[in-house]
Amino acid sequence: MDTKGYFGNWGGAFIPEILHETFEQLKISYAEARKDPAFWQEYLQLMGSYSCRPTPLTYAENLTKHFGGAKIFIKREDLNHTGAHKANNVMGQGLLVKKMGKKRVIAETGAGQHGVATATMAAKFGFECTVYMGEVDVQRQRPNVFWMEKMGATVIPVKDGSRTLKDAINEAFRDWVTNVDSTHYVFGTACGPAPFPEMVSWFQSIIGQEAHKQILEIHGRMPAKIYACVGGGSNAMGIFQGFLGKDNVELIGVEAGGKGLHSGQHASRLCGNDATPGIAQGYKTMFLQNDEGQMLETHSVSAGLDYVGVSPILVDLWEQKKVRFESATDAEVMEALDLTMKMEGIIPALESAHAFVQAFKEAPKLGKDEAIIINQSGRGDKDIFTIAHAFDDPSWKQFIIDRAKEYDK
Amino acid sequence: MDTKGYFGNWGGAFIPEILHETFEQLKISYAEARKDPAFWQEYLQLMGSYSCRPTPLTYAENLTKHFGGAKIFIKREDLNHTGAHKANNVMGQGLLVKKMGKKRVIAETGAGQHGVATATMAAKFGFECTVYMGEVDVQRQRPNVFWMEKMGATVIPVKDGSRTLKDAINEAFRDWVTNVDSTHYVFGTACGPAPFPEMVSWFQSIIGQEAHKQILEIHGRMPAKIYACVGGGSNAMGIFQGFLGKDNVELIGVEAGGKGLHSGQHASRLCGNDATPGIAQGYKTMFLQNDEGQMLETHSVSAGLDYVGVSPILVDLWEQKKVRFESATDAEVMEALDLTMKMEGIIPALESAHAFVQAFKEAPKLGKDEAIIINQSGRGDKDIFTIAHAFDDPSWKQFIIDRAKEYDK
Amino acid sequence: MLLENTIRNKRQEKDILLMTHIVLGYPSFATNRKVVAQMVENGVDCIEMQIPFSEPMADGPVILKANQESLAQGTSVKECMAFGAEMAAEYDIPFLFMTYYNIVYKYGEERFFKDCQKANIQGLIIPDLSPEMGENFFKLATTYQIAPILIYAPTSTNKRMASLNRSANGFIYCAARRGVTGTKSSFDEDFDTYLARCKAATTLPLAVGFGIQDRADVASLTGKVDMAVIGSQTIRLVDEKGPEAVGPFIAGLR
Amino acid sequence: MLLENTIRNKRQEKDILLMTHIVLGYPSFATNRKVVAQMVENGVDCIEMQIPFSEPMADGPVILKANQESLAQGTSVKECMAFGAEMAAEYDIPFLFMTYYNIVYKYGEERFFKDCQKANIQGLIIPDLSPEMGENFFKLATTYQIAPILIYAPTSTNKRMASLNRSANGFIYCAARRGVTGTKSSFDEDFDTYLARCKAATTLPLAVGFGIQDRADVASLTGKVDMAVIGSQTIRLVDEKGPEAVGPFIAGLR
Ligand SMILES: Cc1ncc(COP(=O)(O)O)c(C=O)c1O
Ligand SMILES: Cc1ncc(COP(=O)(O)O)c(C=O)c1O
Repeated sequence: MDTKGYFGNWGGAFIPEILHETFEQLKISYAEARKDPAFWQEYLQLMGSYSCRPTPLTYAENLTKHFGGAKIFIKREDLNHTGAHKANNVMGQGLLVKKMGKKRVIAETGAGQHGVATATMAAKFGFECTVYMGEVDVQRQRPNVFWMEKMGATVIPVKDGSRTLKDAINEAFRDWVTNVDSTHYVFGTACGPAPFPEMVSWFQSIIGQEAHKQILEIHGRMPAKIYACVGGGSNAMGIFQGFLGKDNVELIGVEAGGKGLHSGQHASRLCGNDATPGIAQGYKTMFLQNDEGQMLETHSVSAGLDYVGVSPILVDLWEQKKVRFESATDAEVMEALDLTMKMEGIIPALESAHAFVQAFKEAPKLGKDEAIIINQSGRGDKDIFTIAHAFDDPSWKQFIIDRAKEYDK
Repeated sequence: MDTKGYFGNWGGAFIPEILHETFEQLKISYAEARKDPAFWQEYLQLMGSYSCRPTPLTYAENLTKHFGGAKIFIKREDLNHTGAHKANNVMGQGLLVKKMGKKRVIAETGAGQHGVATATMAAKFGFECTVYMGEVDVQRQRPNVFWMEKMGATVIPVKDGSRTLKDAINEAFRDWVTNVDSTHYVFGTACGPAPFPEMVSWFQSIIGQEAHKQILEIHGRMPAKIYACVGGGSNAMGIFQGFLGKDNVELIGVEAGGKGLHSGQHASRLCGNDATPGIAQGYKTMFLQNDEGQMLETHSVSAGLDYVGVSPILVDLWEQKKVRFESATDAEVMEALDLTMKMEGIIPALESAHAFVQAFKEAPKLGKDEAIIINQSGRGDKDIFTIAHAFDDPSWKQFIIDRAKEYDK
Repeated sequence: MLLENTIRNKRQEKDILLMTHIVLGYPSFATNRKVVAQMVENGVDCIEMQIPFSEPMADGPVILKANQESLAQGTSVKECMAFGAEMAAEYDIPFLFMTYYNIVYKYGEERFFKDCQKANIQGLIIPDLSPEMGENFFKLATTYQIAPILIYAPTSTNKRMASLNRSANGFIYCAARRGVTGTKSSFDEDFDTYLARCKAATTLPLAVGFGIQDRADVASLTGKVDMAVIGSQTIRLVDEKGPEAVGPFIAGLR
Repeated sequence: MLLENTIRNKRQEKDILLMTHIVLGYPSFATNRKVVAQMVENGVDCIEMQIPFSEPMADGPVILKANQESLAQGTSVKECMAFGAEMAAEYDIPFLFMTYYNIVYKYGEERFFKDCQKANIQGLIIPDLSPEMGENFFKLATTYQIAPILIYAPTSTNKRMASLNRSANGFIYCAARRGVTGTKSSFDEDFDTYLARCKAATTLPLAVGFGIQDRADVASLTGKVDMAVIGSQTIRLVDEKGPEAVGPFIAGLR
């Protein structure tokens, strides 16, 4: 990150003046934390005792045999407390908030995963917590709303715009400019105004650090390829950082191909030709927008990848050809999910399953002595409503209908 | 365990002759495994790379302050793969099945937790898998059924008897006597005919071994008390074994008090006066049964504690006064759950919340320099249907009704 | 010794004996009465009467359901005992009780044996109780001269059979196959090998049960063993056609 | 220089100037036309016209909704430009564009400035673009002589205000409080301290906006600052009572 928050041509901080000072403070606190080895130690300690880091690197023996190529390893972020890598970022920011002396946190959430993680962190740290969530997502992800509320957070359904993630972000910013003195905005991914992309990536780098060490221990040398799904880009940045600059390790980001790259119903920013450079939500990146700069509606089976922008750091790495981007369609995702459950007894989140799709396409082409790592950013059992729905499971539908009859009296 | 499978006056193996030989083989394989340090190493390795053991021991700082007494530590079995301690037992038995060369596993399940764990293990090990589940439980726990099926298991709803856990056990035995050559019955808790109570407890002892080491590291000495919920008794045996025989460590098992010990609607075997010695489901223990030896219907808000029998090893320890038994009512459980979510950002399973109830009652009476450990056997987010229902959450109900409308066309 | 002798004597007269099974209190004691009458009249040699238990682990769907319905109607062990006494007084064939160990245990083992003796019950089949687990039970069986019937299974090793034989009395119940009661068995070569092993292990008479459903099944056992056991099939018959159907069915088996 | 001079000159004649706000294309350009006419006729001194953006991060619910509905009707930047040109040609007061940076960026910065110049637009308010982030933008503003209006906030330090002042032109827009547009502000002691800080940091005229809703609000600013900004309030008025209500409302403010 340069002094203006840029990574190459991307990033920056496009924020209302009212937030200027709070960003200055945040940048200072963040810089101090980064310089202070004790801070990272405290962070590691917290993640080791409250979540279960290091998360394992699991050898997927059955999938490996099935595809007959490279050894497939899965980095198990699904085993984090709250079920996804989101916890890493949130707990890190929690420590920072404590340092800054603020007493209230806010967050946006799409899938609900980041909202649950933030509500959890707030409960743990004793902060007040408000989570903004698009009304459409509130309806889709009621279980997550339930847990957030149970952990003491206030969930505010956002009724503007497309009523999804990007609108929740706007609304969170509106809260922040109003309550800037008391409040920290816990941004959920490696996007937004500087220093968020770098800071979130820093907290997530714990994934890559562990994976680097683990693959050397198990495999004896560097893997050939690393796969991660890319919504905002935080889990991808997290694992990629452990391997960036290592020769012969190829990094592959997988975006939401939705109904196909040519369908107009996807959320692929770097893969495909639908995104163009733009500035919104506080930063410059490749956005899915029309010619006049109005953001488009996106589509993905996974709420967590269904976003118009992408981490400026990843765009920079993409321009530098250090990360390759691919996409996975909704249909491919359901297939990869099915195979992984049946062969390994592991349930990737719909988001994570995107990374599995691409890995499965490429594993057979690699030698048996090579290794690849898939970053399993989260667990899928949180997505029962979406997954059972997507599989069109008749007993599930009947179950819901019966339950509703009980309630609808 | 003596040569007949007894612990004091309890246990044994009351099985049809057709199973005699398979139990002989099982006892031999188990004895070999127990003698072979490499087996336990392989087990540790599996649990470290496929699940995320060691699971952390979390210091619950906010709850500690809230109650103003002993330091409260939580052993985080909820962070296991599949979300509960059940994985420990199941993976261990999986290794044993591999050793014995069998290719098919069966299991009973109540809450669905053990069924999901077994289906997961079967997918991982490449075994065929059938899970028996009371029809009532199939209806209550559809999400778990969905995941079992997705992992390739066949779930058979049991329509006999009370259509709950004990009937699923009977049905699993019927399958076993039919397919005894190919099949291993993965018993889910520290009950059933010998060697199951001891074997399951052995695999679960990983909890106590870790907790012992962890509390010494963090607290510097032994804890004053250990709390665990008791359904069949496997998670309790798991953690207790790390501290049995240590002076000044009191072990407390918490049973399902349901609507109260005097309501007749509970599942308390050792606490309360409703259970008597008996022999069923292959072993001798304290059963909730009538004067003639017919088993009674039990009740608990948590499906996993809702069982007529209890581990013979625990009954023996109870007779020896080495473990104290208490009970927690449904209402107390919901309250403890609520508090734990709000204060620590942790969601105990309904089963586990029973242990929290008793710990919360006793923590304030202990000195601030003392420590207690609560075994959090599982995570509650798997129980959304039960928990949201028990909290009588109106938005949850509306959500289900709306979903049903979508399906009911 | 009583039961074994009775069986040996009867076997002098017939090529194969028949033992039948009823679940007490299902569908009612009144029906039980009618069924037993029909059985005895049509030449059944021995009847096992199951005292229902809420957890009949070794039974298949037909008998399982019968157990549950009987209990749902409130059948008590005391009533079963009285019914047993009544039958044994009325008919001159051996009557046995079949049940699970918890019923005996809760009743009080010694009391159970005493009452069985009074009722003139000649044997007990407890499928979940092995000699190792039932030391006291087997002692009492000797004391009270009530035969503890043991089961051989195709999975039992020769050694195991020999060892069981040491505690057995009356006759040996050979389970025709793996599995629970109620589904058909096939009496093939493997079965013959198994039977040979059974015979080698004991001098007691042999009964074969599990899935014997018709005349052909009985015929294929005739000459090979002493007694064929008809279990679920008569219960099914009573369910479907009433107690009157039992007599002709039994009469047609030999 | 143009805009600053115009404001200074007008200020000679009035105790306080009024700037109003409209969202282009909402509810329609036709209504915009009527509203602007009423505003000008009733003495408004300056009008900021918002080009709608799909992500208006700094705007409150009223303006947010107006942005969305305008876009839903298909409002394009080109139309906004043309409308701006039409107004500037028709009325002799300064017209400004307010929008977010992406609109300018996607249009092409230089092209945007050129077209603004042609349209005789005198200033631009871009709340998400600071001088650090907009080097080229601020250069072009000088080249094309279109004032880049900068915002002071109560959270801005003195140093920050001084630094912003170096890039600002036309006037300084002082946000009356934290938060987004649309809710009422209170002009208390803290506010006076803040205003004093603003004045110390710049020699440019000062406008105050965010939550100014009535005559009393305007009165409390009179004598203290050069211009009061009425934002959401007129949009609400048009929503509720139609464009005709705007004239009397404006007339009653001073
Ligand atoms: C499990 C999971 N994976 C991935 C993502 C995508 O976010 P990111 O690209 O920042 O990792 C999300 C977002 O909600 C998520 O929940
Ligand atoms: C989370 C959890 N805890 C506890 C139990 C009770 O079993 P046990 O007493 O064997 O630990 C269950 C059983 O399903 C469970 O799922």
